Amino acid sequence: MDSFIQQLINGITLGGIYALIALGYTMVYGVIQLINFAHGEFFAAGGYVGVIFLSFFAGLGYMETHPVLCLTASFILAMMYCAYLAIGVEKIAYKPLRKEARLAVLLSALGVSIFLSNGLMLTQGVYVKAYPSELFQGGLNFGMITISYLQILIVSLTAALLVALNLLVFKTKIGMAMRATAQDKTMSALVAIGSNNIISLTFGIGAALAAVAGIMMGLYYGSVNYDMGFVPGIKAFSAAVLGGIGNITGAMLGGLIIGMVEIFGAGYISGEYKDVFAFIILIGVLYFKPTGIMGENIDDTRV
Amino acid sequence: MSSEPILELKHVYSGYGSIKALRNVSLKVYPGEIVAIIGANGAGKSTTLMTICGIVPLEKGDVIYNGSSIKRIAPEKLPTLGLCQVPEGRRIFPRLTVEENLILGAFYRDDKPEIKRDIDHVYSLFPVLGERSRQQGGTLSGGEQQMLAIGRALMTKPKVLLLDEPSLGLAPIIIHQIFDIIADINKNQGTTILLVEQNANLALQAAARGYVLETGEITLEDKASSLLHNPEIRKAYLGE
Amino acid sequence: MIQEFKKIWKQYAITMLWLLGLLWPLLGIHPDGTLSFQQTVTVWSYILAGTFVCFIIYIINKSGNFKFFTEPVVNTSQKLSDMVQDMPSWIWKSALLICAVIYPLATGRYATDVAINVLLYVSLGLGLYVVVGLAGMLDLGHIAFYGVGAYTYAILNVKYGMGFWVCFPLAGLSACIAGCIVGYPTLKMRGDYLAIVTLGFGEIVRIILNNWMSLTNGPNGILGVKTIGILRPVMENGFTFEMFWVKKLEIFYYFALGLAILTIIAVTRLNFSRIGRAWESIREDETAAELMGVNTFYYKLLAYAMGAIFAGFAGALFAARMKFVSPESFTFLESVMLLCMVVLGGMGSIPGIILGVIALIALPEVFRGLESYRMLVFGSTMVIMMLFRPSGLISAKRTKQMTTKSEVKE
Amino acid sequence: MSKKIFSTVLMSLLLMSFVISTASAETLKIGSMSPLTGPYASDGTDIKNGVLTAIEVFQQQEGGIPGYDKIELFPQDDVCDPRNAVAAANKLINLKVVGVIGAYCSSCTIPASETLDEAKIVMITPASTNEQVTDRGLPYMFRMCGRDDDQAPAAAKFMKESLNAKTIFIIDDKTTYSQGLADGVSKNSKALGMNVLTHDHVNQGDKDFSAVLTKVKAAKPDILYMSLQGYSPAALMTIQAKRMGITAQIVTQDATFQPKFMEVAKDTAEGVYLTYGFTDPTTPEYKAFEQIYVPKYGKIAAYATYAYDSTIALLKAIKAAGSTDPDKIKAELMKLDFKGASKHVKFKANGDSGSSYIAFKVSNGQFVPYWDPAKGLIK
Repeated sequence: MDSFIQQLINGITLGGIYALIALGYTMVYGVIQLINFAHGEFFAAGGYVGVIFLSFFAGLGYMETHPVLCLTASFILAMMYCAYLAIGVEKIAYKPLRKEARLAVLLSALGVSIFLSNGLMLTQGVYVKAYPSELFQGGLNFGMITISYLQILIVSLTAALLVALNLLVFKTKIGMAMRATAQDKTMSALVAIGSNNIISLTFGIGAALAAVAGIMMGLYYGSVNYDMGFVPGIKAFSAAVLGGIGNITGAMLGGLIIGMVEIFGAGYISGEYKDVFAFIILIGVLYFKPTGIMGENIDDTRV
Repeated sequence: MSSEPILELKHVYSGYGSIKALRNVSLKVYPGEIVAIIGANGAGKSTTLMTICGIVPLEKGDVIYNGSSIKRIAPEKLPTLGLCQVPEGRRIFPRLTVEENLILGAFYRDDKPEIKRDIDHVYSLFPVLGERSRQQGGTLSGGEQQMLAIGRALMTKPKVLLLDEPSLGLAPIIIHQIFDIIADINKNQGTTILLVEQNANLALQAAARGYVLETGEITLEDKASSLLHNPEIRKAYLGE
Repeated sequence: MIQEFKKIWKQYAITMLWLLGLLWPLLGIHPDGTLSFQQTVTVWSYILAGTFVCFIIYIINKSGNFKFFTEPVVNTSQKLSDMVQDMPSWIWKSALLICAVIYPLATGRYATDVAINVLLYVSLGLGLYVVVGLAGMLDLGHIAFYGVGAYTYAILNVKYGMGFWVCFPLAGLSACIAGCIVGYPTLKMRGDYLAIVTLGFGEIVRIILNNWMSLTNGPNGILGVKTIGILRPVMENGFTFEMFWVKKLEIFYYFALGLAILTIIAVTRLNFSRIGRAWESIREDETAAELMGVNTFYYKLLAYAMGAIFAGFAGALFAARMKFVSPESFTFLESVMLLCMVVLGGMGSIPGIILGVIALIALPEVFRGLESYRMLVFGSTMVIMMLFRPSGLISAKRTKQMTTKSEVKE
Repeated sequence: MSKKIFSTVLMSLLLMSFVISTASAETLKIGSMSPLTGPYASDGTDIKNGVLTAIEVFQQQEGGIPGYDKIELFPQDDVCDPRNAVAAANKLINLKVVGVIGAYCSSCTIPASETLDEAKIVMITPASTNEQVTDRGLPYMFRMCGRDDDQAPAAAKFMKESLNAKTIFIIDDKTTYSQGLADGVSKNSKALGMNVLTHDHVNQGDKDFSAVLTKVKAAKPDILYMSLQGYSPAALMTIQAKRMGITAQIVTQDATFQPKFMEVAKDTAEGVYLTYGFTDPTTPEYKAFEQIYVPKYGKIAAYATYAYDSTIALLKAIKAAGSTDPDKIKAELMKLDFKGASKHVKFKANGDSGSSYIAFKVSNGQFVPYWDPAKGLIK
């Protein structure tokens, strides 16, 4: 029982990180129907920029005096950096191809992904970069169960961001405009919504969330490396599809499910086949509900 | 009729890649009037409206709105200048509620109380929308969607409203209702309307002047009433 | 000239500034709490210089200043192609064949090795083309069938001592069965949902290969796979047959060539057959196809099966050549690269796919000299290629029009 | 249609001719093969740097090789992928290199060596420890590092005798190398009467080990044996284990012998044991290596030293043979008997050079020799 609860906590933490990355996939997909393969790289870049700023602050000596402030600043700066990166990537590599066949953009996205991960390798080195470990040591102990402070931070920050994003998308005019652009770009232009700005915004928000996930991953695992974006990228993409791609609530749900299945699969059945379980769940869900858990059938709702 | 046209197309050529949809189209719309463009399927009526709004790129010629060229202005800037289109097939946002659709019509505006008042105004024009304000747009019937589309366009506070086939696929009774409201908008709010219709009879009855578009070219231009009685038109478009 | 390209210049300048902003945090912020600009600016100015040269060439070319050079080239190639067009098709076909046949004799071992890779991937790519290009189903796990084929031969050969020629059809068959297994649950799905499910299947196959120790020997792979053996008549001591093991790369090249030609012929014939038309109708509009009486279930499954068979054949040949199989050759990235080959060359044209395969196999080899910059250059090349030729290097006009239209509608 | 085909051919011929390249005559060409991109790029780069250092040192100390102006290295990237490895091997054959140092992953070394064998090119691997590398009886295959079946008994013996372990929990990440070693450790530990509680697996590229570590925590073993390819998953697992409050002693293997391990795992690395071939950092040979390597490439890591020694051995043999004939070089390699930076180099008949695995302990951010199977605790 103890280890069950421990695994549950592990699963939620991992699922939360996946959910944050999956949101970027799903938002971009919702707006321009593109599987943004480079999204995993935004996540990795976020992790790197986070450690760059954290160690910069540590070098200045602020880390000891104002740890919370430094951490917050690093988060915000990394989010801004990734948003800047993503918006630029969209403008250079995706926007000119918007009217072309979708596979062309897919390929371009793949090229960007290869470029970015190798760019990270060349600028940051092939070696793993360590995160400052002084932050968030220790945790709460309940008998055999350990909840580290870091896990608490990850889960609560993830939850806060998800709520904020939901508010943004469903309660504000900008969010309405994002949903409108996703449904009909020509029509939204006819009601004065600049789809280019909305697409940039979507990329920016998605990448900023990925940056948060990247830093949390770096803190949680103690290090970042240049190809760290690939595997979580695929998992998060699966999560987005599982939840119904294009659907924000679905992405969160999908992320949690994939994270849980992975942890419980590894914990109770077999560590080496854990990814198989995740994919089987995915295939099973899609077999019975071909548009994912929360997905709507786009073909039918379009007039 | 005042002397200066509010919207003018000067020798416009446009098309989709190698396919030329419009050739040398010139037309004028004066403030406060209803102008109809009639023509058969594929004559380029919708393309004309899409070219005005910059969605279909202009190849040659110029579009003058309110005294200045708008051919270099991005499509999404036009509604802020008072030029708004209700495209063919309504194209409301199906997974947004009725109210959200209307709010988006006022996307560029910041005046919250004013927007609230305008929404109420739309609801008073189309009471059925008021009843369904929390419903998703996609669940409305065709007529209701058309009303929503017009209502949403009104939210942009247009000076010139471009209407594309408002009668398409609707029951006759609904069509009449909608055309009444169009006339009402024109009369009471002074909105200039450029109407594109396949249903020539209806359109010419509502309009003051009309243009006939055939395979991308304007072939006739006249008062609506004279067009309505033009035997050729009657033969070609009114089924006589 | 400057005026004409003002917009492009502006875009270029903004891009370079963006890059500078991107580079600086990565290179200019140091863990000791200092900031520097030297390194960033150095790196940036290298990139600037490099791209500037390319950009100038592009601009000059665009503005027609290279006409004195390009025009004759274009003219001659035009004339040549006209000449080729006038000739009956068997002439250039056989010329092509002769080129392919003498290729290993004219080049070195390494080039032959690369060529074998290209030929194997041509078979693979054409198999994927059946699924993606013809039937319109996005497949991100095609390499799994290649793996199944390779492992079938390796296991049958090493564990049961079966020869290549017995295993070759069996490899195709087992890949075909795998294709049907993948195909069956995915038939209900469309578009990107299909993509993720095929991705999932691809990964499942790889994980199974990696973990089923007793059958596949797990990550260690299977060693000692026999190469192709042919019975060769020997005239000494009367007329007997002798097993001849294909060890030389050059001879192996011909087997790969044979398979590639076989695949090209098969796919061409499929393309213009009734089945091919059925697939195209499914690609353009599945509902309409079904209403017109096309059994979409059957044809979609058939597309998977056909695609898988070619991959299985190629896999068997791959195992025979490497004499070693391990799960590392069948990763997701490999599937993605394969898809790239099909798309990059030009969806829907067989020469296009061949060109795409050559580009994506040979480019990383060409860039080998760049060492660690290799993949960076490769990635940017991919983006640039797509930006300039979005419908592929050689696009099939008919297919392109139809596909873009259907994509827009979705 | 035909125009397309025509341009296809033209393009392909153009590309192919690009691929084939040649170099000038007066240089002695040697190749290296290691992952320079991909997940193992760090270890691969270490190998390349080790080889480059060796060439520099050899030219300084031994004055190069008569008849050649310079020694040039052609480093190849194999991405730890067999297909790329074979392509790289063929490329090296084309370049007419005299010998090859590499590869890193056993799964690359094996197929690449088959290819190189066809062209009779000597290959010395500095890092592939799988038994199959030399057990296939290839005449030109040599190995500078140890074998998994040397390391496994040493590790088992260490856990039994020095740590007095009774129960062990083994985790590997399913690569040719890591799983082979883990199997060996499991077998040897059982033979020594220890209880192997579980032999669990994770996948390559995994970052989250919380599930398996929760199992470890519940099983309460004396020892957690990690056999993971590369230092980085080892560091991740160490951090997560300590954070989860696992008190078992952590023992790991040679792939972790990388200063970066401590840099990432920081204080959690303290007290981790690992087995690695004994290298005496006080010998003049090591110092010579260190002097060139450290200023240029930073801290010395697991395979750089072996790559260095492999290269020195190869160059010595070529010099002694006085020709590039592979059989002569092989004969000279077999005769070699010299003090290298990592160990005393002398090849056995099967191409192995033997190994002297000892246990190291991480203390104060350093790998400190701790225990020797022959002598016990090292003071």
